[in-house]
Amino acid sequence: MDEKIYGWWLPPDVSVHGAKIDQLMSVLHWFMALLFIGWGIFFVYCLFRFRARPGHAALYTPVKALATKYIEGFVLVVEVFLLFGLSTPVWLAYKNDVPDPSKALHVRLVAEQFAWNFQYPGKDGKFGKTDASQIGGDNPLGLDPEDPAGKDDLVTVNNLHIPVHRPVIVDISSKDVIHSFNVPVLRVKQDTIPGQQIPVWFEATQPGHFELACAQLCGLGHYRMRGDVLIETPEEFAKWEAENAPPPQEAPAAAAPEEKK
Amino acid sequence: MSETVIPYMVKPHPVTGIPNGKFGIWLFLASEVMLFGALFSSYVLIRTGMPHWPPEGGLSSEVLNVPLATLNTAVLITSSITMVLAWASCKMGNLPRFRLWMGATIALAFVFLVVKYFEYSHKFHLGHTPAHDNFYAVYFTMTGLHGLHIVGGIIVNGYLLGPGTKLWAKDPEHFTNRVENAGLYWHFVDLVWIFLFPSLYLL
Amino acid sequence: MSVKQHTAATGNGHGHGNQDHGHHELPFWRKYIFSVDHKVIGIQYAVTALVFLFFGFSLMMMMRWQLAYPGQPLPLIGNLLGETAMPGGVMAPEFYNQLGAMHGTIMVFMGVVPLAVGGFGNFVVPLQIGAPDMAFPRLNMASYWVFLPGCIAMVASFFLPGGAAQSGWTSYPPLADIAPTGQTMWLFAMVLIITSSLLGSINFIVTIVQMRAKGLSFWRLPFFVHAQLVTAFLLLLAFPPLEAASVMQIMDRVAGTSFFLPTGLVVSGEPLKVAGGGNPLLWQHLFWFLAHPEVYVLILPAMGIVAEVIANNTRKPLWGYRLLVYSVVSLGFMSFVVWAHHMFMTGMGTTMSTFFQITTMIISIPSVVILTCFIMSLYGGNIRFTTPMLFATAFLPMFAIGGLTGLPLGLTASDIYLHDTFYVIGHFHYVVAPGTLFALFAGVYYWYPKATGRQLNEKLGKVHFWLSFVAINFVFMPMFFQGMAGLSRRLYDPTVYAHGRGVQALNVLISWGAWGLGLAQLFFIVNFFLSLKKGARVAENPWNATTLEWAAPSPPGHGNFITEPVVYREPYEYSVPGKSNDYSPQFRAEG
Amino acid sequence: MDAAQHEDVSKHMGQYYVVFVALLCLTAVTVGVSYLHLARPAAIAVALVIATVKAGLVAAVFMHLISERKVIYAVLIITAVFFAVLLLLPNLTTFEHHSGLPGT
Repeated sequence: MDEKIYGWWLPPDVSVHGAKIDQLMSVLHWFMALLFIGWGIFFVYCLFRFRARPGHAALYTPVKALATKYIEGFVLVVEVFLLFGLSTPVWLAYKNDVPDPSKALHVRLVAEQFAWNFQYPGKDGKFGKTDASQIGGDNPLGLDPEDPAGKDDLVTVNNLHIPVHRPVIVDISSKDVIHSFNVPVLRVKQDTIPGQQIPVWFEATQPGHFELACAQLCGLGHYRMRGDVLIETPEEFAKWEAENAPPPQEAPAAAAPEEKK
Repeated sequence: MSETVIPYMVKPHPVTGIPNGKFGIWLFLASEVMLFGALFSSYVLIRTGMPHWPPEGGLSSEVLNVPLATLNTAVLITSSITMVLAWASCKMGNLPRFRLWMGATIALAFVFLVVKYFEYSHKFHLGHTPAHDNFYAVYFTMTGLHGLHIVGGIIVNGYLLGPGTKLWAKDPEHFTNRVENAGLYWHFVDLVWIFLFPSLYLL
Repeated sequence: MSVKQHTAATGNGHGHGNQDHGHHELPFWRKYIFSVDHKVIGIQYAVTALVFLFFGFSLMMMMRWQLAYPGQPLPLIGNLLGETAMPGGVMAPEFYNQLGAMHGTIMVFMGVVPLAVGGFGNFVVPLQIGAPDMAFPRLNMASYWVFLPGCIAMVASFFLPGGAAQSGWTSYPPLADIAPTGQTMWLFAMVLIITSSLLGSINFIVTIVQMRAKGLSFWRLPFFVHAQLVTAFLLLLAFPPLEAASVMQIMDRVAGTSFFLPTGLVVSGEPLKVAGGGNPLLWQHLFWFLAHPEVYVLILPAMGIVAEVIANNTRKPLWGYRLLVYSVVSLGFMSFVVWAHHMFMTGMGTTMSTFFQITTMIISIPSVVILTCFIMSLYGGNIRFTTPMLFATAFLPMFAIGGLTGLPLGLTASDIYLHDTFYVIGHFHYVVAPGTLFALFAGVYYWYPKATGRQLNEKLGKVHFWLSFVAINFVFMPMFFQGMAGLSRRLYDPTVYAHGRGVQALNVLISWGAWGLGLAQLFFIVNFFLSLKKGARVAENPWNATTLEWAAPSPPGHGNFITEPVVYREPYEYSVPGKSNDYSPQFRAEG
Repeated sequence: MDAAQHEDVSKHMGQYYVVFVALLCLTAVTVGVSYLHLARPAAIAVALVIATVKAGLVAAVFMHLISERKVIYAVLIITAVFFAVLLLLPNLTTFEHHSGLPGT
């Protein structure tokens, strides 16, 4: 992982939808800076110009300040623009534009204290059934060994392998408490709510090794609930999938936990 | 040390038209509306999130004891009218009659609690504790909190019937105001039950 | 000090009973401990709150060591706190989470609100409206004596097995449902504190509506009283849902119900033995139904104080007084319908999130109006830079930063990135710490002479201000950069992450800023106690102010006013043309 | 107590008894209807309408809301608005959450 890409501002964006979020962020911060500086100059001017000193007296009649109305109007217009012009379209796309499921990679994520369990459907494209009663040390997801759809499923812990330039849908849930799936470079965040399965989707634009963080306090190990996001070329991804696919005769519970730690 | 005289303790404020106590009790009831409102809202949210209600099948009216609850509804409604009559007796200057009606109100409140006790103990006997499922969780939490309000009402009304009556000799109007305020609270407790009864037992 | 009730014939006026002043002295415990005097109760609240503010801040100063120097033993106190909390002098993650949860809880519920509402509200409101006391003095006393046991229970929970609450001040279930016993204590303590607030808010509303002095119409009320009235309504109507939620969480923890626990939970590899069927988001709705209005409970009284201090020190009427009142009322109303912007990342649908996004943008407009009014109040003034004024002026840019940085968090798209990062911490601390707390300090410096009859030392006050002002910006400004870098909040060790290591240098800076800020407070503490004995004595009206509290003696006796005050004019009649003085008090017929 | 008040109260006595009887009757009706096993929406509507009428009677007559002061109406209207918010928004949000997303 390249440490140098992380500085004091937004980390690089490697997602398709992230550019619009970054654009909103920069418009917002320019707007905030403009307001604050403009207003700060006037503020400091007032403090200096109207300081108490001999021979100076306060003005009883309130000044007619039409300018304030204009400024408030300007703020209102900008906010409406930010709201309907920039924020809402991005949000609606983020929530509603589901990628074509036939082209997308589908992954299930089940968070737990304090790890991220990913389940890939394997060649058949179907997730094996899971059942809480099957959960055990070597079967963190509770995969049902009887279900044929689960035989070729691939399970990883704390490692999300995804191909570049292909939409990924992650169905997010949790076993125990609320966590939050947060990949800063992908501009993606979604709380994992136990008892619910919530999908998010994204498409990476460049390969690389990045971080997955937990954003919601989930207990004493919250800080170390870190995962790796490995964005790979389609070839690399296919190779990884093939190498790690469970051997056909074995139960999926033995699916290789990741070697890269 | 001086005695601080608080204005409008007894007489109504010329603009608002009410004394402090009455305003205070209404504000308190407003907060109670939000308290029970939150519970009702939670009830709806949890119930609509479940495939069956009660979760183990059947109907609420079969799982809970409707005849006893109907009896309790009648008991609370009756205690509301006795409360009104107690206040009206004060208003008409008849302290003995106040004692009679207030006594009846408190007695009815005890009847309510006794019936509730039988309901609860039957449920516990069957192993239907709050932990059994969310149906019983909602049932016990809401009726339990309402029951606590009944207990609170008994304490307030008991005070007015017992040591509180001394105020009658000094300042009957002030005493009547207190009875009125206690009554407002008591009717509110009745009112909550009027909603609890159908939503928990009948629907 | 019995509270004598009005009897029939005399009931219609304001009777301020100072007639038999000094007849008999009350025993100490009735006068200073179980007192029904609003001023004593106000001071009790204020002192308790200040103690807890410093305590809560100390918890954070300990956490700042772990954040700046992760894994290194804490110097000096590391070995004092026992092996469970500090194995080998190094803070344990559980203990870090306890400190975090308690810092938030203490600062909000036991520090800022009791100081702003319980302290200043109790002490100042009856004086400013010309009332002899609160409408229900005994209820007022009860309110404090419910509050204090709640606070003690909260702090005592550190000594329970498993320690204090450690699921954040927000106490989200299921984490809070399965947390150690400290969480149950937290819930019980919250129920007590909530009850105390409810009693207090009823008292405030009745007092303000019923007990204003003759001539004091609503449009003549000081802005501080308007702010307190709106605040009281927020407390009255927003707190009960949290009380209900607390009861449900207590049931979950004690009686084994599943209000917040869905079916099929597996904790540490073992299925949780509960019925299930609940919804963890229910807690979040009820919690934020309180906690968003709570933000305005924190900020509105602060704005009230700032308005008083600015009007007094610019020596001119507040600019847009009515506009300010309308803004405060609309803030109060709107604050009830924005709460779910705290929940954008919980998987809300787009209709409701858009609704909450719109309401959130709407609520920013009255805030902008209020800020504009305050700045325009400076324009044309004759500004005295007294210590309270320094704190009040500093409030404006600090609140502006806090408010502006709320924008990216209120917009759903940018919230995707910034939600639950340090950006959020920076944002709300700018509102509450250099915002509200500075305003509260302004209030302490402004009303201390009224409460004690002596002035706080101006030199020490100015040192306190400048050191605090510089230090506090070192604490909170870097957090925006950490947030932009994507660093999650509530991390015991941020250097686990590469993007955390990128901003670790800022953590060191913040920590030293925080410790500097801690040192700066020593000037305040010394000043506070020193001035009790050595401060310059003052008469009724040391600041040449116009509102009613300055008509009473300093400190006011029981029953407050020597003669019943009558109000003749608007609250901020400063520098009226043609008058010999630059202030025309409300209470003087001839200005 | 002056005579006017006296009269005022006794004038209302009849009203109190009428309301009392009405409340008992409505209780009987709501229990009776529950035995008809109406369709869910109808059952909810009937039960809530009857409960609201009963609550209205208690509030209007026993709690004298029918002729109360403006300041109390104001407090209650504010409360009613926020009560509605409290009841509606969490449930609407949850409802949309459960129904509006693919894959849930």
